[in-house]
Amino acid sequence: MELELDRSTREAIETIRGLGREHLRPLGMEADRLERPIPPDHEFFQMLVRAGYMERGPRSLDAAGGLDDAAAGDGRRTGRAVRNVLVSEEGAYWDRGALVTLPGPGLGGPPVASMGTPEQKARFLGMFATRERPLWAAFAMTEPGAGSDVARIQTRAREDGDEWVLTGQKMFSSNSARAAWVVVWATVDPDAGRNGHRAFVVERGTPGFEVLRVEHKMGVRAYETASFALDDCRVPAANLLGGEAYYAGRANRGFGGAMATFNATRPVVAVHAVGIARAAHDHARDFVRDEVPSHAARRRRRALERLADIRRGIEIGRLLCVHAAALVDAGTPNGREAATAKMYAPPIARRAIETAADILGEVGVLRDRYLEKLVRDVKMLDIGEGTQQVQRRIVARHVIGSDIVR
Amino acid sequence: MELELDRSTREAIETIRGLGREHLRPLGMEADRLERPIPPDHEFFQMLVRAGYMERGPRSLDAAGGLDDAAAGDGRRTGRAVRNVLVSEEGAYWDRGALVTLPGPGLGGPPVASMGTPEQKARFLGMFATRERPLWAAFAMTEPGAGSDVARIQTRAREDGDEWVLTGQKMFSSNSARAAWVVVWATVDPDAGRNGHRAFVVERGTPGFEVLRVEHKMGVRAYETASFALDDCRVPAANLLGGEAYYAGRANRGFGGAMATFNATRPVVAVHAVGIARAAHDHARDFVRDEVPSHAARRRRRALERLADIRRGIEIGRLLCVHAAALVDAGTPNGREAATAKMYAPPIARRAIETAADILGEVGVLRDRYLEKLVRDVKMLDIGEGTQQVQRRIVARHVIGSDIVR
Amino acid sequence: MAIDTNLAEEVAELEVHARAAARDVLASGAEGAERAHAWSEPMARAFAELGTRGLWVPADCGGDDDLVAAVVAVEAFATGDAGGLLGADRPGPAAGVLRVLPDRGRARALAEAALDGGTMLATALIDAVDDVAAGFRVPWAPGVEVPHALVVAATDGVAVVDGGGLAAEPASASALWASGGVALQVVDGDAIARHPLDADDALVARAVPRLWAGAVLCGVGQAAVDYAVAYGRERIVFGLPVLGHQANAFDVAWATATLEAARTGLRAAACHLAAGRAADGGWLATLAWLEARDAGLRATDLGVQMLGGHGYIHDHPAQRWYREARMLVLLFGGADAALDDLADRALDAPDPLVA
Amino acid sequence: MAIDTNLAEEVAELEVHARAAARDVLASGAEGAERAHAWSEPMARAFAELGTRGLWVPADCGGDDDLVAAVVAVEAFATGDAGGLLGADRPGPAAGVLRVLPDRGRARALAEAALDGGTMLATALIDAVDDVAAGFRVPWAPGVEVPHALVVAATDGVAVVDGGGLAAEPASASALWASGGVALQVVDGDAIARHPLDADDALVARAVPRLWAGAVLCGVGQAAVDYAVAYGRERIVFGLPVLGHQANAFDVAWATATLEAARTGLRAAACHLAAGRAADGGWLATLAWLEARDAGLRATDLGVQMLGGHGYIHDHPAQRWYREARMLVLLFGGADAALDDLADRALDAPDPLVA
Repeated sequence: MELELDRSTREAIETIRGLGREHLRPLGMEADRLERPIPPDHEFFQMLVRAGYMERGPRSLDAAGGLDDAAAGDGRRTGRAVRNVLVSEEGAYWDRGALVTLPGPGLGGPPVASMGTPEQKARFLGMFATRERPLWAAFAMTEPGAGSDVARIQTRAREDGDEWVLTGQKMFSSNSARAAWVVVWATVDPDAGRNGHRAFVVERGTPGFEVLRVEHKMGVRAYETASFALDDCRVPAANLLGGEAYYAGRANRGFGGAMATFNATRPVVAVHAVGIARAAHDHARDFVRDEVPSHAARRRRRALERLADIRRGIEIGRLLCVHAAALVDAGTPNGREAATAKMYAPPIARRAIETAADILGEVGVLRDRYLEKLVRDVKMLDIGEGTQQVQRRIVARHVIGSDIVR
Repeated sequence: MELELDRSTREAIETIRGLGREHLRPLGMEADRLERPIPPDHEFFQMLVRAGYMERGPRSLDAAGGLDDAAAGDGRRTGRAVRNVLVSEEGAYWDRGALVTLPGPGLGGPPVASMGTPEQKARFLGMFATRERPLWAAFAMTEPGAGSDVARIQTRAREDGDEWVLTGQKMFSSNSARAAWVVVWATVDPDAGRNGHRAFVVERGTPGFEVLRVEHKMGVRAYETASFALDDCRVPAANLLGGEAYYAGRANRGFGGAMATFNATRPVVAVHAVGIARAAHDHARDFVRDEVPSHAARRRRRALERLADIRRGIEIGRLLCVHAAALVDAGTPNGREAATAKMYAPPIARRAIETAADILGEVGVLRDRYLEKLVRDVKMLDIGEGTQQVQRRIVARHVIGSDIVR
Repeated sequence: MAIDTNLAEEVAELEVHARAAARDVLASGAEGAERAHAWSEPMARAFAELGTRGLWVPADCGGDDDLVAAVVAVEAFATGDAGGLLGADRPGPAAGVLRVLPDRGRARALAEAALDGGTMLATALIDAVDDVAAGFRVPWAPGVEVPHALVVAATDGVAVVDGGGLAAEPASASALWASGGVALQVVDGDAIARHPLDADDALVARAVPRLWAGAVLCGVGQAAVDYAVAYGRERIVFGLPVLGHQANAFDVAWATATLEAARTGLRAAACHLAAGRAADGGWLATLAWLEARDAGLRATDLGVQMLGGHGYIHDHPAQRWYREARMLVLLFGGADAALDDLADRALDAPDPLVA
Repeated sequence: MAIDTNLAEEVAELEVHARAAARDVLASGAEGAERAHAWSEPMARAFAELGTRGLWVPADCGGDDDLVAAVVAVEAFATGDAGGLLGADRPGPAAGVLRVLPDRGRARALAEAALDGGTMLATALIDAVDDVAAGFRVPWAPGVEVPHALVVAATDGVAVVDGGGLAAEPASASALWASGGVALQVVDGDAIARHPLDADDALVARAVPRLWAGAVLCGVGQAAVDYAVAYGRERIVFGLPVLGHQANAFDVAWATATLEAARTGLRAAACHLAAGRAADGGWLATLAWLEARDAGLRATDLGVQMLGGHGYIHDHPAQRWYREARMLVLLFGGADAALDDLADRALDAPDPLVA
């Protein structure tokens, strides 16, 4: 056990910090005010790509697992998964909505990195090793009729010669309207449940892929959350993630691939909640330091205790996320720990931000939109990437047994 | 809506207060220390009976509903159920364990009052209108294999001529080892579920009724919680509560009678938690007033805020109990409200007492056994007379619908 | 004299009517009102027709003086739309000051102006009545026009501040827009009147706004739970309706119980205040306000959570209730002022039902 | 330099061994030890054989100086029996003072006396080191014999108090009896040594007892959850195992998560302290202690609740864990001292992983 930041991790955090201060927060505030995502042709994205951000940093090629496995932790330096957690927290600290707009494979990366054939990795992840233009990828599981119950997806995949024909509808998919490709989860047999699951890479411009709408969200508005239809959408057999061989082995291989992806991404999404809470903490701390007069001794003391309470959720929550990622770096199964982090951090973060609002009071909160925006932003994290209820179910199955907990 | 104590309710509270200060608390402390119930031949009980306590006060004939309905609320004076709640809180304030030892029909009373024939009421409740000797009654539903799931009781009732033959085992029945009679719930057909339920009054000395043991409880030790066996225990047909006619009407009549009993008794049991919490509050308040020095301004202020927090649980919890009882007095169904009070008050009271312990700190708590005893006592209330989980299920079925919540 | 928490028949009827208006008129107009920063004419009319504003006002100010009914009604309306209530329900929160203002003639004049609807009273809670001169800020003054007068409730008295010449500036609220959305910065607090009061009476002036906001929180929370129940009975997940899953059903049960707890406390506090038991009512109203804050936050969080991603988007009202609750809890000094008032009294707080 | 929360291999092995000793020896002896007010000889031997006491002790005092391993081990033992640990695990909580005592010779002597087992160190937390003279009280001194010396951790320094002539009086604990069950009343605090320290070092002396008690709470809580899981898999209610009911299963999941949260925080704090990062470790240990208090209370309440009435009687250990947790949370200044330490630092608390 070691808890000392190495230079490269520290630098990675400082890089995103500079970006966050200068761009993510102002862009996030603007998007919130305008109630629309940062447009994909925004100059910010061009600047990022030229500076090489699509290769490193959160949501980048590197965060997805890169093209090789060289960066895994070896006990002497911080592993890639842990570093990604810490860097992601810093990004979310500045603006979680804007963070998610960062070009790169994003949530589309992990399934390709973990399930994809070498050719698929080279083709779909390799494209992000460019400084030409911003690219995004996306991940699409949720459907109008299948949220938490992912086994219940209805999007059909039908083999037709050298192609697969996809039909169905996906929703709540981040960046999917601007994505170069989307990992789409479909079923070859709805009656087979999770056994029938297959993942496909659907490329931008494929006929039959149609964006239906971008959702009007309560918060984290800087990134687009979109619905799209697949209408006899034909993808080449080469876009079946992992190839036929991947699914031919044991049962539930496709579903298992999705779950493995979640185990990798949940600590990152969970730590976003920590980052938002830390932003609220710092805002409230500055308020106490600068604006609660020292003659108001009782209120000041109560505020200090509340600040400590907020910090407790932040620091413990972060450690759970770090630990879930450290297991990834060590190659140890982390299903329970990833779900634990994702179960714990978002509600604790929400309460922390509500406490920060109590510190500022009505006058402090209403002076700018900042804290009330965080209250709205944070709620997303208890829903996306598996709700609170989904995480509890996972942990319960680990602790009690999947024979008892259905 | 009216919230002003009338003279007779105030007097009833003051009476139990005097009794509590002088007897209930010292006896409760002693029983806790000795780890055994107050013996039934204790002089205290003789004194009580001579003074007429078996007719009035908590757990008395009056509390059970009396022999007539004259005392129901009419909007101009406090109804019997509300008065019983307030008086019961006061009793539990002094000692919940000792309170439950008070002679009278106790929890055996409500089913006889609500389900019994006029003859049964006269016979089984009427006996408590005496100043000769202490008498108790009891209620027995729980079995080794059926706790919350009362529909699952296995005690068999078989008709044999003019008698019913009872066979089975009951546990966690308060005062049953000293009771003049016990209301025993049994089934005429275990496969019929709740449809087969019948209630019998089993009198002391009936052959086949055998006390198995008195439980060693963590708290509330002043009263006995006993297990007993029914071994071909024959009771006359006249002891079938309500008579055959009662069960001949609609289905689930016996089970329904048990549930109706719970609706009447739950606000009383719930308010016991409030009483215990109030005792903890007053103990902590006195500590703050007398022993937290005024120069320890920060700790004192924090303690005052904690006292207020404790009071919040006490006062709101009490009001929920009062309201559930006020519905009884008004003749309005109170299933949801009784379960709400019983769901809310015990856990809030437990946390209130834990907060009181924080106020006193290790030194204060260890000085006497008092507060740590309350911590143990209060936990019983989240279990007995329907656990937290049972209450949530009842409320959920009311709010969501019994078609959805099984 | 009796203890009886059942509502009087006419109050129970009022609740039914207000709930009907909330369901039939306010709820459907709520989204539009939020965008328009004002209630539509039918919403304002539906509210006015029930004539509940006078319930807050003492009899000697020309009101109907029934605080229990007032609390019941405002909660019922809030299940339809809370956004416009701060503007519409005048004098509402300000009625606490009206009850205790020593100058009864002024109290009557203020009440009449408020009831006429042509002007309003904003309410601020500050620490000491002498601090009025130092300036303070009143959030969410409903309507863009500057109010005729502000009433101020301090721990040691009340004040009335001239509304003329006050600066109104846009507020950055995330909710309750249908009440207008401006804040008033009171720079030098030109007090028309300033009255020291004993602690009990001063608390009454602070307690009534808590009753008002607590009842609105209960209404918003109840609306969120009701909507989640309707949704969760239909939506299927893992082979069962959402609320067929026990953990969700139990969460709904607990949220319902805590709303009931807050509601019961608020009504009882109103009953004490209405009967002139200032200390009992002020203390309990402040406890119940804290309970309502927690219950409202919990219920509206549940309201989003039970809908999953759908709860987070503007297709459903769950997100609005979530936002509204998080603004409402900050009103009238939020938790801080309440904790201060309670801690000041904790060593000898009243306990009316204990005798 | 790296961030890696995985336990070193030898620490993970130690955890396995300590858990085995807890399961095989301590758990079965716990009830008897509570009645006897002392661990049985096999229990004491099983504990001693793993040789974990030296882990708490700084190297220059002759110890093995591995706080992470120490915290891991004490939690593992506590899953078997917490009752006797305060007596057996010497110097345990007192090790914080040993780490920062400026007089290293005295620190070494104290540590050696404690490790010999012939005497022990009791630990008290007080506000100011000069208050030693005013007298204080140390609860639960293990064993009836009066300790050789008491170490005292104040916000501004540490002190060592002569144990000779101290009055021992019976304590009224409801748990942890296997550690003895007496309290020491220190009337006039005859300080052998009194050292002012800077705030960071002073906090270390207060943080180590929090690590110790926090880890014991996690162990007790985990034992309660494990027992409830075993019971709840078998016991049938409403046609399903108790834990087949989703609300119960979810409560277990949450209790497990909060224990994991506390555990992770405690281990990380130990790691900081072991690396000499006093401010980071002291701050995090105090946060994690509050987390452990809440987690321990929740888990042991659940441990009773999942068993229903059976959880409330002495046939099952659930009631013992419930009692133990509620004594453990009060140790070493409980919440109050922790909140004070945290509030004092809240405006510029360290944040080591944020860079």
